[in-house]
Amino acid sequence: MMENIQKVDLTRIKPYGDTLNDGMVQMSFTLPVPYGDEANEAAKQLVEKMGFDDPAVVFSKDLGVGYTYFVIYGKCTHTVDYTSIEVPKVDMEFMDREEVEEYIKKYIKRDVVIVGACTGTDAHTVGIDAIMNMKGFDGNYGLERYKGINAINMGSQVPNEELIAKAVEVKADAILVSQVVTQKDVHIANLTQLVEMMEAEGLRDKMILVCGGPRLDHELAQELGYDAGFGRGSYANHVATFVVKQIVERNLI
Amino acid sequence: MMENIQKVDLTRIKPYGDTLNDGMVQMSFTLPVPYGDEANEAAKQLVEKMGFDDPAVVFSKDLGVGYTYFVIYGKCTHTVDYTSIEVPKVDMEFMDREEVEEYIKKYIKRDVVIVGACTGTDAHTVGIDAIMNMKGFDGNYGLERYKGINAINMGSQVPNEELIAKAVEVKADAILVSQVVTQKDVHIANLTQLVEMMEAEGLRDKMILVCGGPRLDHELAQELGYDAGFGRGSYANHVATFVVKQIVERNLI
Amino acid sequence: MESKLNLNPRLIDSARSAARNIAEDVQNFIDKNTTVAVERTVARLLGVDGVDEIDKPLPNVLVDAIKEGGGLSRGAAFWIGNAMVNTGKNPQEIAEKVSSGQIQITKLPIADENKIMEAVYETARKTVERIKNNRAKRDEYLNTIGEGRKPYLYVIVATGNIYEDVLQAQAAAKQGADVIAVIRTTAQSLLDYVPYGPTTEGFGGTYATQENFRIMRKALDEVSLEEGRYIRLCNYCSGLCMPEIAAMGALERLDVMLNDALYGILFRDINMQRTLVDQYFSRIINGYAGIIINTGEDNYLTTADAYEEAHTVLASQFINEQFALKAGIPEEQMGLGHAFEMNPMLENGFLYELAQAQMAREIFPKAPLKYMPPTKYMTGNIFRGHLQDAMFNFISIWTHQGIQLLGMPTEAIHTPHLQDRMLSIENAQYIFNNARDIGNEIEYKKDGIIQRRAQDVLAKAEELLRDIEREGIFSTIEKGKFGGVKRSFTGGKGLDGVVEKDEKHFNPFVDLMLGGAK
Amino acid sequence: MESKLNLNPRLIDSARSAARNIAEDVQNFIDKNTTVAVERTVARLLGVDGVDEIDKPLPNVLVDAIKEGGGLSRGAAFWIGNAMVNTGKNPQEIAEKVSSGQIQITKLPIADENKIMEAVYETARKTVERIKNNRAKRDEYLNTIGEGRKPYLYVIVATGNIYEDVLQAQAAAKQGADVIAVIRTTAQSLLDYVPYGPTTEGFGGTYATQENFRIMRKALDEVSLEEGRYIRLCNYCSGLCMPEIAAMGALERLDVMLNDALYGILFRDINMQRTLVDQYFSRIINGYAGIIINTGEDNYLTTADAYEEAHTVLASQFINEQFALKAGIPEEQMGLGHAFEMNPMLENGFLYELAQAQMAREIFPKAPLKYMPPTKYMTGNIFRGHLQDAMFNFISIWTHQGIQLLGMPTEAIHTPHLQDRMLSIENAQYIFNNARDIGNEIEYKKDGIIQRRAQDVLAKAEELLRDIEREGIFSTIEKGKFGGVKRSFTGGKGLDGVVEKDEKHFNPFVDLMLGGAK
Ligand code: B12
Ligand code: B12
Ligand SMILES: Cc1ncc(COP(=O)(O)O)c(C=O)c1O
Ligand SMILES: Cc1ncc(COP(=O)(O)O)c(C=O)c1O
Repeated sequence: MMENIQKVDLTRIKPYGDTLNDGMVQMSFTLPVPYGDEANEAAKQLVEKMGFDDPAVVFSKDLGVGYTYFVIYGKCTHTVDYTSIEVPKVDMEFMDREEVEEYIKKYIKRDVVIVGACTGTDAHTVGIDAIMNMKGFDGNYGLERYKGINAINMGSQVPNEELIAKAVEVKADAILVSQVVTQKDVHIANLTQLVEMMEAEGLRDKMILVCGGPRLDHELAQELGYDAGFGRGSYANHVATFVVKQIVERNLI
Repeated sequence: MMENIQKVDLTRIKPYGDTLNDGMVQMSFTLPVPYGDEANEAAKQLVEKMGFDDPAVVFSKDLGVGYTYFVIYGKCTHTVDYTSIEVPKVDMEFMDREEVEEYIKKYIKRDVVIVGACTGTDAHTVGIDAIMNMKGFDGNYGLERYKGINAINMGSQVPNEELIAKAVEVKADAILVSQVVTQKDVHIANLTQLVEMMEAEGLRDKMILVCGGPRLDHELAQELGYDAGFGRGSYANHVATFVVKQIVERNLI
Repeated sequence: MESKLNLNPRLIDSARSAARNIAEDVQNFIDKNTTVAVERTVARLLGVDGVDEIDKPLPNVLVDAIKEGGGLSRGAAFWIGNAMVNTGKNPQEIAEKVSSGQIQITKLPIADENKIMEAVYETARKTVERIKNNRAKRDEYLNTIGEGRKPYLYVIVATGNIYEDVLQAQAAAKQGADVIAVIRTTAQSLLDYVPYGPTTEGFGGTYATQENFRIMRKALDEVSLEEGRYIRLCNYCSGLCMPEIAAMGALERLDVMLNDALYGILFRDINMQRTLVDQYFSRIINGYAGIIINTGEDNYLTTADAYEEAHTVLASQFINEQFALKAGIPEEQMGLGHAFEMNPMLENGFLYELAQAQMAREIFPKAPLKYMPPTKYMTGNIFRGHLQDAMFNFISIWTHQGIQLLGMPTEAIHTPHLQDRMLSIENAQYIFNNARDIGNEIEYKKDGIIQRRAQDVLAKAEELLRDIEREGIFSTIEKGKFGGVKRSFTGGKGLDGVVEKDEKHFNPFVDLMLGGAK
Repeated sequence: MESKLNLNPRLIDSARSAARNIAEDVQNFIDKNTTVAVERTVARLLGVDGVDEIDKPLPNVLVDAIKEGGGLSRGAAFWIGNAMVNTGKNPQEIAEKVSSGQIQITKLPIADENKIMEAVYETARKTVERIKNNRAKRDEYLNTIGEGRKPYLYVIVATGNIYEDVLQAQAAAKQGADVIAVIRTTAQSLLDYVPYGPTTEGFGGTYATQENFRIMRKALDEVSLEEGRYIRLCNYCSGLCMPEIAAMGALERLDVMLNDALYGILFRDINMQRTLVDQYFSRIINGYAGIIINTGEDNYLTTADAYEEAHTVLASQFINEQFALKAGIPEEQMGLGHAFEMNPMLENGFLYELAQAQMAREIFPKAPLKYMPPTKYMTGNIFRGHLQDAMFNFISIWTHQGIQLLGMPTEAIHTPHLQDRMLSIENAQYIFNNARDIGNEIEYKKDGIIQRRAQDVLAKAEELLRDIEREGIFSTIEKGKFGGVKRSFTGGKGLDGVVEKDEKHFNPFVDLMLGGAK
């Protein structure tokens, strides 16, 4: 039946409102100019510069300090080639808890030691707890519950020095870092510092380094020099699979 | 006190989130590709093409037919020169009802005849009624209530031919057209047709031609060959002021 | 059910009986007349379909021929039957021959009346059987794959292209919609014929054609099976082709139809005689087909103030109820309409809306009330609009509405985009689930704002209905006393399509469908 | 007030008396100890301010010197008084001289005790007078220009730059905010000193400094006059400098302070002895300054489940109430905290939230309850988030909350942008106005879901409090029985700042502020 409507050209995709390639996008933002017709026009011009046709300011409001808020719809003229997209991701079949335990027993044959923390000034422990604590998250147990894994959760606001010291002390196979606060890119600075310190101490190759948090992904993690990054919706078995496979692959047994 | 924060450079304004020139814009749209990491990446790339830094897909959702919805924040890199903006608008001091009545008495000295309609297939009469009927809108009386104005509201779905015929019959000074439905630009076609018909019949110069509706503005109206266009928030006294002044200016008395 | 609002049952009875008298009065008029649309419907139900070479539908060709031949007051059934007996052809073949000029339908010799009846009834019975089977098929679906919980989530698609509509409809179903309404293109209600075939060009909506009905019903059956939830299809049974659309819907298993006794008169300036005659037959068909009708009371509030004019909504519901009963529609199929249209800036507006919704629930306890969203006070501020829709959803789950037409955050901007619908469905699902049982948990303070509001509206509606009863509906509308709209008895569109019936006029379907053939 | 929830008053009394005993028990401990923060606060209140050449605040310099000199158990007031008598200088000059090494404060000859007392009290009285005047000034504003209706609209600013914060705060005030909270920079609560001067660099918040307080209070006074509505200023009186911040706030006419008896222990791992001693003095100051405190019960629900752990919130409210009473805070200044944090996907979650909010209202009838928005289940879906905030606002107006911390649609994404705040204010204003009187209109079904939920939570809280009463709060926390967090008596930050008081220790402000000097 669908032969009666235009086919999507995956090499040139565009936003869709109610007709293929209509390009419809909703936007909202504030400009530091006083409310009025000129403000609306400024908003329109800005949206045109972004490459939109027919920008329509459907709502604008005085924010009270000479600034104006807009809701705008426009038709995007850009396209993206979907067929050429490749996303760096932790691309593996994730094992479940039992399978990970089995894998350790079979291939590593000793306890895997994992140290984790929410580092720097960040005090958001819920994420790292979700990965490490017994209870886990969303019905998925955390690493502490895994037979064959010795999981040490250092909690929140742990300085990078302390984290490294602990990892050395317990001969960790992997370090897990959580970063939730990203304001002014504080997480980038903090994650970078950890990598640099580990490299300086010659530890980087000896341990698996993983980070996670709601605004992180594998791509960014790799850019920063981590082995992997896990974002929203991650569970303990994901990171566990990654760690145990890396141990074997990189021969850190 | 404000000397302590950066001043707005009005020649190069940018969206504002919580720091001057941070460029923060919220967007949402759908792409005709299946939900997943690749879709998120496609959305990001599209937003980069629009000229955004640091695009972040903060939410995405499977729409159920191989399409994906996104909410995105990004930092706009474009700027606009606010100081050079000029908005074509009906730029006059609007008189109130009494003043208009006075003006007619003084300068036109006869009844002004105004014919209005919601034309084509459009049946949205609330807007034209707001301008023309006794009762008016938001506490502002409509043209019917004005002494010295003979206002004839033809209602909804009036074909352009009928509207012109009526205008000729009653020797109208001005024609008011309302257009609310804009889907597939049906209003453009319809408004253009009216102008062309009037020109063909040699009527265009003899009457004041005004249009209005929530998605219209003065700029578009002028492009289409109208004398003025009125958008959201218009009242009878606005259009009345415009019409009576034009009658005098263009010497249609 | 005990009244939570402390409504006076005698006032309700009085209002209802006034409405009954109003409808009865009109029924006398209806019974004496027929219209071109009614007769085209008879032709369609006897099997006439298709278009001629200038795209004129054959039911129009046929009925126009009968009309020109001066035979309309005997009814299309009679002439078709007569032609069947004369030619041995079926109605479709006869229509084609009329179209090509091979038959002059009113000029054929008049056959034996019993034979005519027999021929007509035999064919008619087959159609009625088909409609019955559609109804059974729906019931089977409902019994096997089931349906969504009430309030049903009702969304519109309106791309103008039936195939694009299918995509949008299936997406909506997957997101959780229970009813898909295909909005008609602007101004179709004023066409005095029903377009034919699949269509891909419409403004603000898609043509209602039988083929489009079929295409969409098939697509929804598909997705119903996938989702394990029967998805209802809705269209518009209004305008100059009211009964024809009903017939098409019955044949293609539509489930819901916008269908109001007075809407065309007040809001489309269709002649009142025409509309009242048309609505009767359209409702007989809808009733028989098991279609839930949705009345259009929301329309009163798009032009009038929702606080001031709430009682006109209630009065209209009472009238629609009585007209529906006359046409054999059971209460369970009466999706009486009302709307959440109060100014959002009104202090305690929520309480008034709540009072009114609860009132409708108590006065029409079995009706699957159709609740319409905020539209008038929606602005380009999609964020605030989303909240208005949430409050609307909240009242719906609270007061056990039947069908929830979901409001869209973009109401003031464009017909719904794919994601607008998703956001609205998500809105309703969140609120419905999160406040599921609130209606059973809450009581209203005696003589408080809420109770008094409902009592007030009821009292005013009763008064209005008593007025109309005295005056008669025709004269009431002529004087502009209802919905603030003035329409004359002989004004408006379509009057020339009304014809007084001959004594011998007959319509087999009224008989078969109302006659307990269920 | 009659209970709409049919709560058992004996259970409420029992819970309250258990909490009273818990607080009494701890008060014995508190009365025997002081801390570096308490003593720095005394120094500040006696007029010590400023920083040394390495930016170390002079109150720290002074108190560290006293501590090193082994004199802390007698209290800073004693040593400052002694130095005043000895040198004829004022406290600020003395602190500067200590900083430059010109005075060794514990090495000065010990003067006559009466003279010391006289010197200290004279200075102290002036400060107390200033605070009293601030309070009077606030009352004057409230009486002349007025204030917003409850629930107050409370929003945060958090740019990191006090001047940027001012812009955002003034915008929010113009949009309708009643309370502006300047969020502190990440981790300030763990600093054992208060930074100095105006600051423009912070992460996720702006440093709490006395100068920043002054800048913001001035900006809000401006906009208060413009808007004709007194805008309250809020900051964080928590962490290792609890009483110092209280002092700064009292001096600069802050109006609201986050201030919880247990928060630092459970959520910042501050030593329990330290926190309990600190909170006492901080609350005496807040109470005297007419500052509304906001307790931090919402924090329990950011880690624990809001349905399962609702009773811990109530138990903590009871404890906070008793600690506050001990410090002389009247009920009208007790902004006891709770939060709307249930999983939005929970069927009937709205009813449970409603029950809990109504319960808090009935149990603490005079308290300006501080209601915290959904945060945990907010996602990047700003549209659905906006709805969750609407439901939260709805419960607030319904149950007459006092202070409404507005939820932001972008909660899961970033600290609020200018427009996020506008949308949130608009959200609250719409809902509050549209459902203004719903709380007076509605009753709950006897023994329905709502009543039973509230009764349940109360019963569990009472049980927990009885448990803690038996066990003692220290031991309860050591065993992790409260809020699911385990903290040891001697663990956590700041224990080294706790010192047992000498018999002769004195703190003029406890006396002046608690002693009925109001
Ligand atoms: C709960 C919470 C708090 C609690 C934290 C309690 C605790 N013990 O953790 C409290 C109230 C203490 C708090 C305080 C603050 N918060 Co807070 N908080 C939140 C909130 C509401 C939820 C976070 C959460 O628990 N998510 C649930 C968990 C399970 O999700 P997650 O962290 O993403 O983890 C998952 C994945 O990311 C991944 N993952 C995470 N880490 C790791 C690590 C590894 C190795 C792996 C493999 C995976 C992984 O797996 C997890 C499970 O799937 C968010 C808003 C929101 N709704 O997101 C704000 C939020 C994160 N907080 C914020 C801020 C600014 C603060 C403060 C700094 C404010 C202030 N100035 O006081 C303070 C200070 C805290 C500090 N020093 O860091 C901002 C951050 C803005 C930004 N992008 O920079 C947010 C977004 C709120 C906002 N809009 O302002 N907060
Ligand atoms: C009320 C309403 C209706 C009523 C109309 C009743 C009536 N008698 O007018 C009914 C229910 C009949 C209706 C039907 C339809 N509607 Co309608 N309707 C609306 C609604 C809710 C409000 C419009 C309104 O009354 N606004 C209030 C008036 C006062 O504002 P206004 O028109 O902007 O007028 C002001 C100014 O613009 C200006 N102005 C307007 N005209 C003129 C003229 C002059 C000369 C001047 C000087 C000024 C001026 O002054 C006025 C006062 O300030 C809008 C949604 C919305 N919230 O905006 C949809 C909306 C306009 N409708 C819409 C559609 C698609 C339809 C239908 C086509 C749907 C269908 N397929 O059935 C039908 C068919 C109608 C038709 N043939 O045109 C769409 C249009 C989409 C688009 N942009 O193209 C909207 C936006 C809803 C939506 N999101 O889908 N509708
Ligand atoms: C009963 C009824 N029919 C039809 C319509 C649709 O409009 P139209 O008459 O253009 O089909 C409505 C619109 O609300 C309605 O309520
Ligand atoms: C009582 C109290 N104090 C302080 C804070 C703020 O956190 P921090 O301890 O980082 O200042 C909160 C946060 O919710 C709180 O509830």
